[in-house]
Amino acid sequence: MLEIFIFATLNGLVTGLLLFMLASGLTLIFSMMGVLNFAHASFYMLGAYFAYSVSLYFGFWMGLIFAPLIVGVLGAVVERYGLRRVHQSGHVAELVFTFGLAFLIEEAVQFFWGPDTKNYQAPDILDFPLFTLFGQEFSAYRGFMIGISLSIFITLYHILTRSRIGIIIQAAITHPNTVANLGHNVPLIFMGVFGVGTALAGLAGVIAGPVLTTFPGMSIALGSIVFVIVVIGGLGSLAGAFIASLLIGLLQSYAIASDVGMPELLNLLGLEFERSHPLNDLWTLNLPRIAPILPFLLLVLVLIFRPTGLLGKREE
Amino acid sequence: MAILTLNNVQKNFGETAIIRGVSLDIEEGEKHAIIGPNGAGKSTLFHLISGLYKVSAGSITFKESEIQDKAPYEISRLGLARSFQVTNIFQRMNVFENIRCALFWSKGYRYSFWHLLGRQKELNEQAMHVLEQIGLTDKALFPSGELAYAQQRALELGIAIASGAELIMLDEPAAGMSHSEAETSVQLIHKITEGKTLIMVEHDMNIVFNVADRISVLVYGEVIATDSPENIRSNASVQEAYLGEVATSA
Amino acid sequence: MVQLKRLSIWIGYLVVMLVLPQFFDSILSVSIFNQMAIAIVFALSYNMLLGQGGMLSFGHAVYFGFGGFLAVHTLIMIEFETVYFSILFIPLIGGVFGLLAAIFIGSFSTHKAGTVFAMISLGMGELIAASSLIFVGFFGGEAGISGDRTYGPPFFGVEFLRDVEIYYVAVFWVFIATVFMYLFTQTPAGRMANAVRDNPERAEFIGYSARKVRFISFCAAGLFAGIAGGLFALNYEFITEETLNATTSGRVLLMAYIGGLGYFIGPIVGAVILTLMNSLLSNYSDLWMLYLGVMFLLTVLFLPRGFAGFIMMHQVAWVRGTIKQLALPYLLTGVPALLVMLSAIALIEMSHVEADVLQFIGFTLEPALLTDWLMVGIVGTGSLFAVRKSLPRLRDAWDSANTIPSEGGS
Amino acid sequence: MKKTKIPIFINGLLITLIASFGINTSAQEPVRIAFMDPLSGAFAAIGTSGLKQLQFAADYFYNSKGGILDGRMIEIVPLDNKQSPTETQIQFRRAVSEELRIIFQGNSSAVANTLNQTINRHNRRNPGQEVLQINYSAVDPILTEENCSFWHFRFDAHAAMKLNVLTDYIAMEESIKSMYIIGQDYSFGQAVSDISISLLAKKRPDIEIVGNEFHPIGQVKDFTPYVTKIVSSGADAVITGNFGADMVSLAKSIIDSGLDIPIYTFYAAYDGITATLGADGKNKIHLIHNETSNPIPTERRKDYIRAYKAANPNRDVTQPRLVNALQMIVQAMEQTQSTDPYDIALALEDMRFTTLSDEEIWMRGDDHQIFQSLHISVQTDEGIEFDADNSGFGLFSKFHVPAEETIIETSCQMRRPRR
Repeated sequence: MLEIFIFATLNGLVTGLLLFMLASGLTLIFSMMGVLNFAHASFYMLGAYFAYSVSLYFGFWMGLIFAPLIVGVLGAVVERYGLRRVHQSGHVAELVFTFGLAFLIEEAVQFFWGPDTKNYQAPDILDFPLFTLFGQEFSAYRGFMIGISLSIFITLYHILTRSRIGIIIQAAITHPNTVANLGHNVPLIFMGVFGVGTALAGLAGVIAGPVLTTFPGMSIALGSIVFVIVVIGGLGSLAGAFIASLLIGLLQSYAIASDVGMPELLNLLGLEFERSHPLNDLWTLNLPRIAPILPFLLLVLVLIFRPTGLLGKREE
Repeated sequence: MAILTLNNVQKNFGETAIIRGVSLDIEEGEKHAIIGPNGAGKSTLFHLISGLYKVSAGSITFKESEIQDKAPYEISRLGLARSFQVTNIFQRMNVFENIRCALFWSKGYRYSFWHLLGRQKELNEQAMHVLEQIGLTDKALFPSGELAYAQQRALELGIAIASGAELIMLDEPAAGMSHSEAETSVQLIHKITEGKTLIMVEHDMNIVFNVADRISVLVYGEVIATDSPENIRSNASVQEAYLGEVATSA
Repeated sequence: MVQLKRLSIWIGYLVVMLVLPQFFDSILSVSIFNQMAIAIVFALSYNMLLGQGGMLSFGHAVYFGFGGFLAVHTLIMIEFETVYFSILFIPLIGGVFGLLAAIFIGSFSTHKAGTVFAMISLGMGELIAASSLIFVGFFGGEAGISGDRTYGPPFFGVEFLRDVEIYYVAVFWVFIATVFMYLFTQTPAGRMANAVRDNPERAEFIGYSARKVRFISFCAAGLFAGIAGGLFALNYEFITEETLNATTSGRVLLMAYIGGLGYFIGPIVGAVILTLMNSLLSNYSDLWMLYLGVMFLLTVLFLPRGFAGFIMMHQVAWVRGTIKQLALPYLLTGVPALLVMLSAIALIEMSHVEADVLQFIGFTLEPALLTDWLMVGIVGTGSLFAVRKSLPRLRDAWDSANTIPSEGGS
Repeated sequence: MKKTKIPIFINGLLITLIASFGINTSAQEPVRIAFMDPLSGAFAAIGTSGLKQLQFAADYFYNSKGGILDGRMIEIVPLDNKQSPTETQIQFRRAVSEELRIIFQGNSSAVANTLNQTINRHNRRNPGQEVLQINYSAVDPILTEENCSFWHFRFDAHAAMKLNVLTDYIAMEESIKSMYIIGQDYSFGQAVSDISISLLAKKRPDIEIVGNEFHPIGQVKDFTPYVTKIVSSGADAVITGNFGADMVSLAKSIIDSGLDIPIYTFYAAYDGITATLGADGKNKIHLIHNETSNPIPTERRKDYIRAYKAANPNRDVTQPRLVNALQMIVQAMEQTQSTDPYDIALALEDMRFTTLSDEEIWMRGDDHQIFQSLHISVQTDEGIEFDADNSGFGLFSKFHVPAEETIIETSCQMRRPRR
């Protein structure tokens, strides 16, 4: 039991921190610009693909550096020539735009890289077990993923709390209208934030690609989960996003690790049902099977009982 | 007889007390103005009465029922209507629709999805009548969001008075208007509040003294005086707290 | 006079729908018409939420699918003679259950509009879509459940063996649903939905609970989405979890948006365009989704009010009688623009195709030949140049044809 | 002002559409066969690969040699169903509309079931315009058991047959004492689990099933938490019916965790999977399939593969059963001198046919199920003449079961239409 618990925690951390890299950028974008960026996870996918292509010629480490940059520039371009224009037509228009963008990026990836899985590998240097516990290996690459994610979190936290630009951004998150009145170049800040946000998503893709498989569907399941995190964490709260990311990462990991479900519950209650019972599907349900939908359950519950999210300070 | 009674109403935002115990009686049929320096809590008081904010303590009685815990729409249904300081209309609908919507509840349509509006002769005539009152008849089919500012203010008033509420609360009806526009709006206020009770927040002293029967002065969340315009004008503490400032800055 | 004109539009709408199969009678075209009919009701119901009520939903497919599932279950009950009535009423069954689902979910989701509503709809959509795969007994897993529409009592001798017979059933329901959805906009509840969309705060101060107004629109939208689901069940005689998942929800959002949210006919236009694209385009290029994605983005960028909005943009010129002035400039810019687009598509296809030759609108292109690339490239660049040259003229013509330049100029 | 560009763009699309209507018509009246599988979207890789193979087979065997039925060409008409049951319905109507009477379809048993029902319904309602379903890959047993149909022929071994062979093989591996079963939470995944458990209980009661896990299809981002459970269960081997990205991710996670146990699979090769797993998957990934990839028994088949590789350097012959299916259908057409589905169906029943590998395969008339030898192969780079994904790695067959030993009973009670 203990080993499962330890590894479930580690796995949850890896997933959670990875989700945070996506969610951090999205929180900034969402809170400042009010844009529900559906394409955020697509930039994550682009990160993985660019890194794959770069790594073919220059190795993994160059990919790690350049792919996020390319994605960030792409993101900034999208903001400058797409979103900014659509912004005039309102939030729904922005949303449909990012919706379409997500769709387009997926198709474009298939066009340029083909529909099959890509052989994007972790660097050999990290191809060893970091430690072995109860006969189970924890790969160095996963440790590296945790390291990168944590250092991003710390850097981001420092920039946001210590630097001038960080303070402006923080102000813009909580009071978007005031900042413009103070004479800051809001469009430039938006472009910058969008660029950095997408670059972070790209970076997440770069480090996730080798372990989570690089293929055109890699962004599909992720897109809505990241939203869930941002909303659960609370608009305008980076710390909330961090907590929500870890919460969801761990929640899913523990749910999968657990072996309990309705049969156990019924046992406890002393109930028993025939296989032919009309609700047999319900009585045989167990936690691992519903693990991937738990975030959505959490989302609905949080929104009903606490519409501002866990640490959110403002509504809408 | 008082139509509206505020009894020791308080409102805090976190640690900050914005309204610190306001008690006030508004008599039926009177035209009451609330004045006070910026930040005194005039709009907050309006929001408390109309139900947008919940009071922290105290009670508000309107027509003998306690309303401090009621939602805005419930208060509105009792016959209390208000306008807003910042224009607050239904931007994407035309002027006529704006007014007609304001009439639905008082005309008993409730949430009906079985009355076709085109056939409701009385309702439509009433809406046109309100438009006439506020002088927007020729703009009836114009998108309200594209009206000129003064016209939007008129529409703002129109939505407030359309339902025929007994108590009308106007929050700076002349805010941001030129001198001549303000004149027109005074006439308009006179016209549309005839025979009704009016509470008004206004900075323009000309309008205040022109319209009000009684004036309350709100300073830092407290009413320091309630009296007739003449007495307020000569009240020393009011002069000190408020009018003096205005006089020097103007 | 106005009423007569309005009535003639409705009659025209009905007549067009009724005669369509006379002109296009192949199984394929009837199949496309049926898809359109379903999509029209579905998209219109979505517009009740977003366009008229200001509620952005990512889970509208739930009501469509739920209505559809119950409709198929009813078909099965008819087959096993548990119940006995004409399948003509199946869409109504779908509608009732769509309504019930909406009453349940709406009771807690319409509290707020905006992001909160959008996210609850997303969450509920995902939850229900996922449950549909878990509760195999009711939803039939990924293969879905199927019924047979021919076991019900014949309707005046019609046994509904052929799709075209279902098409006329669909026309009946589409017409009824459209009329009722239009009439809804003309009622106090419909108007208050607009008011709450524009300004929920103010709506509360004229006596209306914004939540209840939203709830009513939400339920009505659920009802009509369920009717669309029932039509789906009748047409395909089966249903799967696809119909209630996020893809379907996304598609209806796109239909309504592309068509034009601000106009009652917008979703109809959107439904027709998207259905056509979906069923025709896919057969001519496996890159059709790429083109579709580009089209979406361009529409959002340049036609913020959708296709209906674009058509309505010409109202002024039409009324003023100046629309003729626009014909030539449109042609002068349009033809080169078309060429630009075609050459872009040709280049994309050439780089994608694995065969040695590419048949492209009557031309034979060989990706291996540099000359072919050059030729297409030159045509493309030349046309692009022509577009740029002719644009100012179009702009001028537009300005002179319209009294209010700000309406369409920018 | 750029607004005006867009409608023209749309017009352009429409004109393109109308213009391209003209292309498909041809004067020589070819025999037209529909190929309905995902050609766009998330599953396009496998569908497109199948389409290329079928088209190549038609050209290689017939069109380049003067056609069939005295000079008629075979035209393969692609229909993109996006692996969606609903889209399948739409594409089926298209097929009927264009008088395509033979439909090849393989991917997803859900789609195959839908198509089966649709075709049955259509054939019942439209006598004389019947359509034939050629199932080359959907392995849900139900299609030749309970739901068997006169109009459906399966050219792949179904899941129970494959698992029968697989469990025979596992039964011989003495070292395997415990088994972990993991699969996608849908009918095929569940079928694999149920059948494996019951067969293993019969053949090797001592093997303990230490895990029986389902995960939502296409939703899992990281399989490591599942693998953690596999590791801690102490399983000696894993059986999975996963396909596509779920297969790759699962295998990668297992390998990354340092677990050195065999993974028994159905779909863990080709279309990028072999390349992605590469050396890590060596001797771990086992596949149960028909027609060996290495060694290839006959020169005839080697030539065919080489020709295919020459024409499609980046693709592989992943589904030889497509070739068998096409060849058998053509043989049926030639025998009956007819392209009518009813005649073809009758001729296919109990047809015995010798494949490129010189093996005689049999289409059982009772349930329309093909029987041919089954093989268990392992991913390796040793002894590989024909690799996968140009990766140097490929499948090498370790275990063979001849056709007659793969035969299992059927519960099919087929209703045969009479003409």
